[in-house]
Amino acid sequence: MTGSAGNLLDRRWPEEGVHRVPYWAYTDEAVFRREMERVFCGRGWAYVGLACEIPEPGDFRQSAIGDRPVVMTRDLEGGINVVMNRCAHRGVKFCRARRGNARRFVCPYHQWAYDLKGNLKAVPFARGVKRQGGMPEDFRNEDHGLERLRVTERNGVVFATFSDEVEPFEEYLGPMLAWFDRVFDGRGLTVLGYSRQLIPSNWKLMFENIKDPYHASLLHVFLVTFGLFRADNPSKVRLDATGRHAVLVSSKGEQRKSDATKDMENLREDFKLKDPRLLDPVREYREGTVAMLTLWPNLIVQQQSNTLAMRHLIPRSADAFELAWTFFGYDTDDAAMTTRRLRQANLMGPAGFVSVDDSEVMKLSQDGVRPSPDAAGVLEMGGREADDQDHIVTESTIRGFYRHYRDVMGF
Amino acid sequence: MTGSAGNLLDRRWPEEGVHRVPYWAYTDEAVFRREMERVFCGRGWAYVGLACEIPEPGDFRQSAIGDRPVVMTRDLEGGINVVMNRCAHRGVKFCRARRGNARRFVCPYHQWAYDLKGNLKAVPFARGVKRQGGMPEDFRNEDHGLERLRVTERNGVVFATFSDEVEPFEEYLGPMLAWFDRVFDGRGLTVLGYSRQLIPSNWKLMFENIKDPYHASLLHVFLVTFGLFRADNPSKVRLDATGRHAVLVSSKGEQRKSDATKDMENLREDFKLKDPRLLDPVREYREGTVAMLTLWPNLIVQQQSNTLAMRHLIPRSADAFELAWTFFGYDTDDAAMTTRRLRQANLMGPAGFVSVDDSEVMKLSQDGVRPSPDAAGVLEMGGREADDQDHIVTESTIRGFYRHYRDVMGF
Amino acid sequence: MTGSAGNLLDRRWPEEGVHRVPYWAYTDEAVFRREMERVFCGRGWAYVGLACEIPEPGDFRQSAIGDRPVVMTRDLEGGINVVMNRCAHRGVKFCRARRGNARRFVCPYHQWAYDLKGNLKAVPFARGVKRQGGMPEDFRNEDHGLERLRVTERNGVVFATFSDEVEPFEEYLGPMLAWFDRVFDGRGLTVLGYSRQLIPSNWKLMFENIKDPYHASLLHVFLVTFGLFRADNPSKVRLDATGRHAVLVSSKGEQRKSDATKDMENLREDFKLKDPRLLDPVREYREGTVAMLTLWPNLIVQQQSNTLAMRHLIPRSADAFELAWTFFGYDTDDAAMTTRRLRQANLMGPAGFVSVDDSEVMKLSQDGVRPSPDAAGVLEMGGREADDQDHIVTESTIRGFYRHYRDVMGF
Amino acid sequence: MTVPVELRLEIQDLMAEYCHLLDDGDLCAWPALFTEDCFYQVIPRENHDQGLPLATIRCESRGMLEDRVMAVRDTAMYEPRYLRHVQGAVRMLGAEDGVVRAESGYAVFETLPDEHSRVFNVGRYLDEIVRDGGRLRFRRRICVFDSELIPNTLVYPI
Amino acid sequence: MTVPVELRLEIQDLMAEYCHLLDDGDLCAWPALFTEDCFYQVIPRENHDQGLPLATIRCESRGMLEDRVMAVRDTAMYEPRYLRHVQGAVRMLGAEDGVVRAESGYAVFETLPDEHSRVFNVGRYLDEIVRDGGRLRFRRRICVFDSELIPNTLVYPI
Amino acid sequence: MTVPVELRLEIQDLMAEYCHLLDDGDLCAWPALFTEDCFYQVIPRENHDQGLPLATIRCESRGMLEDRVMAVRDTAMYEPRYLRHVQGAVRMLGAEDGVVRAESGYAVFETLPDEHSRVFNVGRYLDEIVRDGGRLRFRRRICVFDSELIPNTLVYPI
Ligand code: FES
Ligand code: FES
Ligand code: FES
Ligand SMILES: [Fe+3]
Ligand SMILES: [Fe+3]
Ligand SMILES: [Fe+3]
Repeated sequence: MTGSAGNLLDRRWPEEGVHRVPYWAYTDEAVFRREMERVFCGRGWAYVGLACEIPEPGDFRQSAIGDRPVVMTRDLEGGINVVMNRCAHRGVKFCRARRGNARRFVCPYHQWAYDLKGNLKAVPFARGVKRQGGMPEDFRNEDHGLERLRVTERNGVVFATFSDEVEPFEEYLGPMLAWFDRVFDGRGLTVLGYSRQLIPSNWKLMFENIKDPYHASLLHVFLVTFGLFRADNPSKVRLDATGRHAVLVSSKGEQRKSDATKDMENLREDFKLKDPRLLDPVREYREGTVAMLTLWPNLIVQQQSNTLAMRHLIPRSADAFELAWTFFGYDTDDAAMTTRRLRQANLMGPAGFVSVDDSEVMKLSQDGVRPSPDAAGVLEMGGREADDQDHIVTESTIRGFYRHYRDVMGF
Repeated sequence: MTGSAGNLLDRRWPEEGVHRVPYWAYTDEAVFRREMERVFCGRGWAYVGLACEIPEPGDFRQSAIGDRPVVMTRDLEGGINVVMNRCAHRGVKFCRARRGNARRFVCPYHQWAYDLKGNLKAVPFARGVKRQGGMPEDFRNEDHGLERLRVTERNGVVFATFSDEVEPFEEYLGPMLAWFDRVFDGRGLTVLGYSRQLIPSNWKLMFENIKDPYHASLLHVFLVTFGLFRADNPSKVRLDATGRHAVLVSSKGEQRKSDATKDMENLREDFKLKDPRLLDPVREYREGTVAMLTLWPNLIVQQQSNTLAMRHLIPRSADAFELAWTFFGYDTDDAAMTTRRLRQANLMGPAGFVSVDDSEVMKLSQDGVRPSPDAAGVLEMGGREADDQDHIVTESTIRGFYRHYRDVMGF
Repeated sequence: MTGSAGNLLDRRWPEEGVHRVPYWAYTDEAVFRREMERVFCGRGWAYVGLACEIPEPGDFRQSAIGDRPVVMTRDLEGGINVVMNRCAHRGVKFCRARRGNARRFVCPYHQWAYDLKGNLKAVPFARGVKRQGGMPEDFRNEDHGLERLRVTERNGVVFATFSDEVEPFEEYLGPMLAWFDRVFDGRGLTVLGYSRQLIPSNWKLMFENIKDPYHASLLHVFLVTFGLFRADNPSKVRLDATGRHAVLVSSKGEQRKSDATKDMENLREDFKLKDPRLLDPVREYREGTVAMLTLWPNLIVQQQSNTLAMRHLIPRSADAFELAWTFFGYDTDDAAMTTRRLRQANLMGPAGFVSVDDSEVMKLSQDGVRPSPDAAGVLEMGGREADDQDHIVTESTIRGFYRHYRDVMGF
Repeated sequence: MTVPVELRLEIQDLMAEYCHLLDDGDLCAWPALFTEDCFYQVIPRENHDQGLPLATIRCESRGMLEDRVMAVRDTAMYEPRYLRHVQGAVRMLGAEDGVVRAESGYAVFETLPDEHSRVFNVGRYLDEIVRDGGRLRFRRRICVFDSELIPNTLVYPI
Repeated sequence: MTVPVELRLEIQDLMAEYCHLLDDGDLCAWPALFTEDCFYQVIPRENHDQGLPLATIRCESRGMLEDRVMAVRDTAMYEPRYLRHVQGAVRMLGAEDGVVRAESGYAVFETLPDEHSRVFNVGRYLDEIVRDGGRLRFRRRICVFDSELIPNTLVYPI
Repeated sequence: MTVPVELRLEIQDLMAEYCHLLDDGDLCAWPALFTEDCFYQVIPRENHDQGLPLATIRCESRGMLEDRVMAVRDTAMYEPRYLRHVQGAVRMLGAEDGVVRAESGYAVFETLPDEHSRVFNVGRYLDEIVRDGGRLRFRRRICVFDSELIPNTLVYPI
């Protein structure tokens, strides 16, 4: 723990435990700074990108872990590397293009040159000019490479960590690995496009939102109306042992009222699409028509009908985070499937019929909690534990998240 | 005192006393946070709105006390309620419309439903779905209502408080009650319209400005030129016992130079209106043609000739506050009087011939004090006490304000 | 040391010394506040403006030292004064026009009037109105003047200080005085115009940039291509005894490859101007075709070929500073020389072919260091000392700057 | 729409002149763009939509425009600033009895000393334009603004 | 360019109407500005420039426009807001076979409750306009936006 | 004003083309919108109003425009960015001896990677336009900008 973030946290979690979340956790910048160190750059595998984004040697792509900019590169041997986007000389964020192909990285300021693995290869004028100046005799390039992260790739998805201690990725995912492999089954991936939004709320509210199956059948009138998600559909939530990861799985129902929908006031039976091509889902996986996987510390894998997307959380401050969407398909998709994915993308992203609701509610949450740091949220749906449940009338996975969060943060 | 604002205030007030105001009081965010707790949400009746804005059962209107959003509602029995705009579940600022009519409030996130008094009436899926999930057995709706404030109404004006201890409103106003009743005499009120501005200065500068009769005959060339306010007009200032409230009363003079105007350089005798309908005041009250009443912690009642307005102070940060104007008249006004009020409104608000000067000077004040937290303002006009005075060559009421402020803030 | 900036700085400089610069020095607002007090308003002569900007009695011009606004005035006796732009009454930044001519300053709020030296000359209604109110008997105008700074002028350049202890300007400059006098040789100066930019980086990065001759032949392809600056040109750096001031001097070379340019990858031999009038330099000084003089705490004197400019650093926050350029010539310039200066100005300022590179790289530096407060820059080019060197393959002057900085800041 | 090309261009000229007079700070020339009996109003969208009459600026004649100009120039205290109007496409609503009705969106940018330019006020103009004394003039111009939370002060007309 | 004056003005009218319908919140009337078989897309410049097909909004027919209008009006949850379009000069790219191609820059400003107006989305329209059922309509309108980091949500069409 | 309708539209086309070339990053085509002996200047309003000659960008010929394009493309180092011009109504100031004089307000928005779009530069164009080599070109374009405190750098022309 560095001095910068260590001294100000005499914050105390409510005595009740993980079924309460104090509102200062969403607004205190000192908490945020500690999160950057412990949650995002601590013991955990953070999402960086897809391997298919850098198919060729020399390909690179900017990304971020927490508030730290990184670059994901494909080296000349075909390996994937992740390095901090910060020159070892005097700190310049040297990589400016969002993506590209290069043999090496040259920092614009003094042209220190790094290879694709981050090794410092050249320092201009290191031996001086006309025998004058230059670096000290004992200066060794090996000591001044870019900060490199440990990297792992599984079925086309790239993760990295600042930690030397974190367990291997497969172990790290625990029981979530099967859910991960459900979407990333080894087929090649194809990026369909990107979407980015800056959501004016704390990043944890995004995880709460996706881990929270309770809201979906209430907030999302569009989903409910078209039976894409309903409380009475067969559904379940699963957590790993720590609570940091979770998955929510459900199967599409029908567009009609049922006994169990009496609490779902917003159901609109009369709603019909004028152009039904908008929503023409085809079943792709054995279990579930929707599965939302949340992986500590910064990733949501979204599979809702035929829209597949990585949602990458990039916190900016206690009050705001960037949500970076990468929509993708499989290289086995035919044109009809690609078009289907593109059409269904109308439900997701910053203009999505479903996800607009979530983004807006997150802003309203932040606006609600901001002036009341000493109040707390109440998470008692489905009990007060953080266990697997075979329905979605529960906040169990949120409690699981905060159980791990408290451990990591020392609250 | 919560931990959040408690630890950083080793600020010390200048030894001289209330005739000095240290500039850190306008710029320090830790001071600001303590103000939100102690000044705005402490022992005091804060302005919320006018009863005529919510005439019918189910009517509601958003408002704010300090940085906290609240909703003012008319319940089905006709009573007025003020509740925090923060869902008891997980903090969502549930009320989005600025005003409206509703039977109950339904939070968008999980549709927890509250009645107009803030009682939690329904939690969807509280008993689960198909016998699965739901809230714990011991969860009681009664424990999870909205945070409700104590409310008082006097002659159509609504105040609320977070405090259990504050005295009744009439007692709270003390000698200011008569001045309050002068404008709010029991006649019905009619809202003419709203105006809102974000003033880039500390909120206390607004109170200083209105409590400061000294500036009016110097800064406001328009006022002076048309004799609406002059140092040589019959005038007085009055405070309550604590100093927190005050009134400044004056009577219109004439548009000419006098012996006592030698210090008023800006007087423009030659200035004539091309369309005199702009300024055609009619006397409405026995005493004074202008009376500015400042009520702790967040209200200015403005009566300047025939413009009547509530000026509601909504602090945003140490550096900025929203000034929300509600212009009104009486239900006894005829069309000519309404038109008169609308015309005279050209003097007030964000484009007002008079109030532009004040808003601009407040910005200049903030710009002046910001880099000099350790310097202090000098308030010695009219002596160094905070007493009633029968003239306006004084800063007495500002000193009164800071006497109370220091008490409340513990400086 | 006031309480405001004193308590939070348990920051520790890296053990290595001045050849490391910790990244918290660029981002910590508490460091910034201490800089305002100790660096900008401490023992040092800060640049304010040019005497030729206020030629006539009554002329004034707004300026700033650190984050404090000041006004530079020419009094009726022809003397130059610098006063804080903060009314002694209640802190208003009274002077609003960027420049002008006035007999005295009248604060808009209550019309306290000051002479051009900052003496309080009049307080309206000081003796009350009709024998009522007014200032206390013992109030003396002499105690309430504007805060005045000590002022010095040398050859048309005006400096001021808040310090009573700082040595006379000539002594303060030490060996840099000759370099100062090289440009300011007593000839009259003519302002050609102003340019202003807000650079989203810490102000120290600007000093580092100009003190850093190492980067110029690498970053600035335009400079290199036209031989205006190259590592193999005859060059040198000089510091004063403290390290706070420095100069970098170099002479124009030719536009061709040489043995020593093998590390300068960006050299573009083929680049030719379509309109060569853009760059038609004429030699003006005996030594050097370019000399960049950096004077603690807030000035860069730029002489690059025939563009002469004061670059005035006005910090806004840890993350941003204003760079205010005053381009000037001599009153001996003929029309051709003036046109030459105006054309060469295409290289400098916010759209300059050269200075765009620097502004952009400073932003990239700030973006790079922001998330890594505990990392540090490595300044070992040309050794680890801060000494004069007869070449430009060195970061010596930056190390000198930080040697003094650490002294002043107590790190 | 039956507005002939030449008239449309003339209307465009009137609107361009309006923007430029205000942006150049040539306030004194501005009232002449209105008829003697004009009605000019700057009103928050909230009040306009709810039928509340209160306006931020309300001028019931060219005389009141001139009074406002005089007040702004000679009596008001404010920091110097630049305004910049950028008006969008004009939507012609009709031409009857010598009155052309039109509406158009606008954005006004404000630049304060030592600050970046910022979005100051956006909204739409609702206009009635007539030929009067040999040129087009506004008989009625209502500026309904979206930017209800005004950044400090609205010194100049919109 | 061979686009006659009258047609240019009619195109301008279409574009002005487009802006005003959206800014007045008159969403229901908006689909009628498109042909039945229209293609409407709001796409980040990044995707457009790289040839990536994913759009933020993708409508392949007037029916899909209407579905979106219904979704926005009847199912979506969002804070109330004002939008304001200011469109720049139209650049005519050609008129062939009854199709006029044009492009134009635009800026959309958003005003949320209790906040200042802000730059929300800037970019350019790429249009194909045809005469259909007695009036001009968009057969194709692609909004390529620069503002890739969307401020929270893009509720209404651009 | 005696500027015929067709000429006005042609001027509008020139201005639209100008905006679009810059916004598409098609810098190389931009100098061709000027005459050989053109004068192009981007100058802070402060300098312009005080008669101070210093400009932020000063080009005294089409050659200098081309030199600047080459410098921006081949020698300068900067972060990638998008610009977007939205120009307001054009005010015709006169047409004499084959030279049309006009002025117009503009707003330029900048979008940096990972940031929201922002107001970058607002001001007005002061133009002299001539027919040259079969098309209209700028003989003189002065951009007087309000946004004196430039947000970091002004890489591209305004
Ligand atoms: S900062 Fe990267 S090479 Fe110097
Ligand atoms: S947050 Fe309001 S119902 Fe859940
Ligand atoms: S604040 Fe300057 S005279 Fe009162
Ligand atoms: Fe959701
Ligand atoms: Fe006042
Ligand atoms: Fe440089």
